[in-house]
Amino acid sequence: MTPEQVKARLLAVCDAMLASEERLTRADQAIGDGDHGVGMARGFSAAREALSTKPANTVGDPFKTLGLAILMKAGGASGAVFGSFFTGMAKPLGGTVLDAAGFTEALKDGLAAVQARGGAKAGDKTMLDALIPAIAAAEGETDLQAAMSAAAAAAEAGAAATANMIATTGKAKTLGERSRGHMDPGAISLSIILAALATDG
Amino acid sequence: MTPEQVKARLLAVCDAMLASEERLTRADQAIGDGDHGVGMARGFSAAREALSTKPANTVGDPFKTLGLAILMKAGGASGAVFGSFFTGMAKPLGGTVLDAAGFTEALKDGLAAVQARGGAKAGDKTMLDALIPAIAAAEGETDLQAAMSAAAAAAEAGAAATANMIATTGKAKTLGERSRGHMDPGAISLSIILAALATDG
Amino acid sequence: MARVKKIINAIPDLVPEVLEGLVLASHGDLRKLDGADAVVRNHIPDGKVALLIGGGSGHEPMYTCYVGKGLADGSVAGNVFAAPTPDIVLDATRAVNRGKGVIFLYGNYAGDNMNFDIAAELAAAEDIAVETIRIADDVVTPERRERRGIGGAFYVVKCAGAICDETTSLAEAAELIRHAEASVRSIGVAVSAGSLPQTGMPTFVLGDDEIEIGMGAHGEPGVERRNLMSANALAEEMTRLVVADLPFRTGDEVALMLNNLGATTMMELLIVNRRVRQILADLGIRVHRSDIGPFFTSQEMAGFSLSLMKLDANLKRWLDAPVRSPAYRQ
Amino acid sequence: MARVKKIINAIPDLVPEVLEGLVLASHGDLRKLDGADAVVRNHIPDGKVALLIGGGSGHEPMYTCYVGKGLADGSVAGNVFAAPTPDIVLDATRAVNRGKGVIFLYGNYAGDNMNFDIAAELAAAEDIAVETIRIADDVVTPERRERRGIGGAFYVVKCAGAICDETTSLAEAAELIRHAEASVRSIGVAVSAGSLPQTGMPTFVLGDDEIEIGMGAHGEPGVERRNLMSANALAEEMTRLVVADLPFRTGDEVALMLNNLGATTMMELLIVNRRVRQILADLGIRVHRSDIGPFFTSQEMAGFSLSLMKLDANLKRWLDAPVRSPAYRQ
Ligand SMILES: Nc1ncnc2c1ncn2[C@@H]1O[C@H](COP(=O)(O)OP(=O)(O)O)[C@@H](O)[C@H]1O
Ligand SMILES: Nc1ncnc2c1ncn2[C@@H]1O[C@H](COP(=O)(O)OP(=O)(O)O)[C@@H](O)[C@H]1O
Ligand SMILES: [Mg+2]
Ligand SMILES: [Mg+2]
Ligand SMILES: [Mg+2]
Ligand SMILES: [Mg+2]
Repeated sequence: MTPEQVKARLLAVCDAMLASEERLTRADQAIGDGDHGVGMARGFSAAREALSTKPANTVGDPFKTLGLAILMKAGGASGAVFGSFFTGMAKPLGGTVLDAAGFTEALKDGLAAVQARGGAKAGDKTMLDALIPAIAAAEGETDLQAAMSAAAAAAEAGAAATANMIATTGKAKTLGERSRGHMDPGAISLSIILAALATDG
Repeated sequence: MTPEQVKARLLAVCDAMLASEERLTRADQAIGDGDHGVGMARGFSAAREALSTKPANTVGDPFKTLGLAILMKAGGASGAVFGSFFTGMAKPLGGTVLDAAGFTEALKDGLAAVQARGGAKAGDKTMLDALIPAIAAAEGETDLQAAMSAAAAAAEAGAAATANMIATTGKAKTLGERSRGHMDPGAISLSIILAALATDG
Repeated sequence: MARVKKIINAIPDLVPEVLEGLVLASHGDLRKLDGADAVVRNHIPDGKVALLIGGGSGHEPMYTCYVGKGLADGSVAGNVFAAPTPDIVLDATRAVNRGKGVIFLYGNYAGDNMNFDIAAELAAAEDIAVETIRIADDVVTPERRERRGIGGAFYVVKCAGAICDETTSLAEAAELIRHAEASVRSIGVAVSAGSLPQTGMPTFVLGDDEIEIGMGAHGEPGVERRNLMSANALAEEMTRLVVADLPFRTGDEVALMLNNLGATTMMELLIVNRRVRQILADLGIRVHRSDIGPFFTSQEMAGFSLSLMKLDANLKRWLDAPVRSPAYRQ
Repeated sequence: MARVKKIINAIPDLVPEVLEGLVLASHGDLRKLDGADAVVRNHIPDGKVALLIGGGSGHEPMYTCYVGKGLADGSVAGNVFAAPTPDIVLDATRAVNRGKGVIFLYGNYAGDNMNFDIAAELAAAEDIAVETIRIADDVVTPERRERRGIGGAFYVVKCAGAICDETTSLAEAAELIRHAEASVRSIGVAVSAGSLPQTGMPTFVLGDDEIEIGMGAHGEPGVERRNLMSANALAEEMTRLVVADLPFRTGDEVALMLNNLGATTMMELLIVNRRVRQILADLGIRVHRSDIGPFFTSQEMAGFSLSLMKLDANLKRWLDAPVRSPAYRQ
């Protein structure tokens, strides 16, 4: 993929996230404070605008542009988490071609950035529980499109599995045991993001 | 009636009022702030104690003792109103015999004291609407017991008639139009007081 | 309907325990009178005109928490929403009198008027001179004499405290306090009811979407029941009613109070403040100071009152004079 | 369930309108940054170590109303109960910096920590030195590092304001503020829920007779749900948990705060104060000052938090230093 192709996919990610605002609101109302949809909408609409205007010289540039906009505009815990995720992904992508290995590398750097930022770990009922299986699934693939599709499928399964977990981090901690039975809002967001990224539109 | 007989009747008034606390509470809850029963109980139990210990040299003395105790201990609007009523009644009763004329005179002075204190008039939905008809009824009688009984009957009818009035004074003003359909708590109190006073126990 | 949960002990101990807690929060400035629900300052200068305030409990910090240096010398507390009895007022009158007489300053309610008047007569019999000033700032009732005392009472108490510190004549102090009282206008709005701790029941009921503009501190009727409206629309209506009453005019300088009746948030009051200030600016009315917070509450009633005090050089000096009390320092 | 009625305008304007109302109430002391939900002082002395506080909105007067002389130099406001974004924190950091660097002081919550940290990194890239202090006074969580910031935050902000006025080194100021922060312990109790203005819905549900000791400012879990108990019993349990934590000992001198979470009455807090003071007296712990009122609210949540700060000569001086802010004068 070229920098322009990556940019096009990330614009589609923005559209997918904006279209999911209500679903994310409902998910956060169930176990958090109900602001995840609003925050993500704020972040991804700022990101959409930034992507449309900023140049993409490397395949990492669009990820960085997206990440910075979310970091700056989304607010809440998820603004920092998803912003750090995308700026983290940008780091290894200094070249002009995105391949399967680069994609997997980028996901790993995104994971590292999120963990450095927030200190959460697998099983805490966060977006990490969608991200970690996505990385594992991408790792086996040599074709970029196949890697993206595998990551998306694994993220969706991972997000579904968060319903059985108890929140231990962030505002959802509010509910403790009461959070069981509901999927984590941030994990849902990550699965929507990876699904849109994998869609050859 | 002698001063000692008056005192005995007023002790009976105290008992009757103390026994009516719940009824008065409910009446004030319906159209006021619900504290009339508590306030009257506070006042009449202090009055009971004062009556038992203070000497009664004139037929006015027990009225004055009762009135001062209520003035000092009942609180709220009704403490001032009923306290002034009884201390007002004491004024013309400097002698040692209570007769029908003296009783009627005392009720009139009680009325004057209440009006001087509170400025309410007939039809404002207060204890005055039981007191004013009571005075009119006593006025025709020459026998003390008959005057007392007539006053009591008229007060009861007057209190019943307050149900059709709209409160314009004091806390029951809170409800305005909403006060219609409920008897005035203070008018109920006055009818209880005059009934007990008229009871040859 | 479920009882409103209150953090209290036995009901008969309610008011005395509140006063004991207040005295402890005063760090030696105040004491409670023995056997009477009244608090007084420990150090009232000799020859000072004494200031006694009070009324029913349940509106804290008004009145009892406003005793201290630069404020009142004493306060008497009735039961919740009930006037105090004359014996307590008399006890407190004796305790605060320093030979120059005592100002009785309180809200204009039938029960309070009668009980304080009786105490004034009893005090007169003991040769203690008393001057009475009734606070009647609520613009809702047409006749000034019949108006209720609401949030603006804080401004009158604040000025009265300063006046009694600088004046040594009872009559002069009373005249100056009457001027302060006559300079304040207020209106309230109720959004949801507070409850009586004795019963745990709300003192009135508003519909799910209803508010009442002009409702009094105990649920007395206001101007009219209305549907919940925007903060801006509400600010406009309330400001209009208050400004028209004195009336306040272009060039006037005022103090502006937004008094939290209990459960309304500071966010809401600041949003209202924004619009009120825009309106006053449009009218050419300058705001010298703002007081936003709980000054005169009605248990956990939601809603607020808006007060304006028309200022002159004296009123400004009195409002801004330093004070120290458990509820208010400046 | 009926929506809780709030006096507001359009939801997207909520926070900016609150800040505009606040600026108007500051009478020239504060200004709002253009296009950012942050307020800063108009007159920050050159060479001063700057103090920036902030967090989610909805806890007013905390944080935004505590900007002013002797308090913070600026405050950033997120949406209700949501951390502010790094760009706003960065804007405010630039606006308050007077060349000596900026202290970030805020409550220890995941969202705030991450967003302030990002801003600190961005500030470092612009050569603005930043020191971060997270307030973690709530004794409920066993690990100090994971504790939440609740009512005691006011004492830390108050001391930090005084410290930044008398110290000219960023590192020294940070060290002194860390000492202040380490000296405060708090616990809350929730009696009924507050609601989010965005949704009008309560943020949690308690049974008709239930309270939760230790519940956090957004409804985070506490020690346990209990039946409503007497004020005395509640005061005993909460005081015990706070005293045992530092621990506070015989001979200690403390500041005592009873912070109204929103809809609790001053009567209730004074009744609690009475019992807390008795217990502290029994333990030989002296109370230097009392602060009773709404300092850190959670919308119209009913309940309160109890905080103790262990004092030394410095902390006393800093707590008692004069301040002027829209919500607090002393
Ligand atoms: N430390 C963390 N690491 C990873 N993800 C996190 C962390 N904290 C929160 N999240 C994610 O953020 C989501 C909540 O986002 P949002 O509701 O926007 O923020 P807030 O919790 O501040 O209201 C959670 O569902 C979770 O997936
Ligand atoms: N000005 C008045 N004149 C005569 N009676 C009055 C007056 N004001 C109040 N009352 C009587 O007092 C009663 C209310 O007493 P109570 O409930 O004890 O006092 P409050 O109104 O202070 O709560 C009313 O029912 C009325 O009969
Ligand atoms: Mg959320
Ligand atoms: Mg009553
Ligand atoms: Mg009453
Ligand atoms: Mg949030």
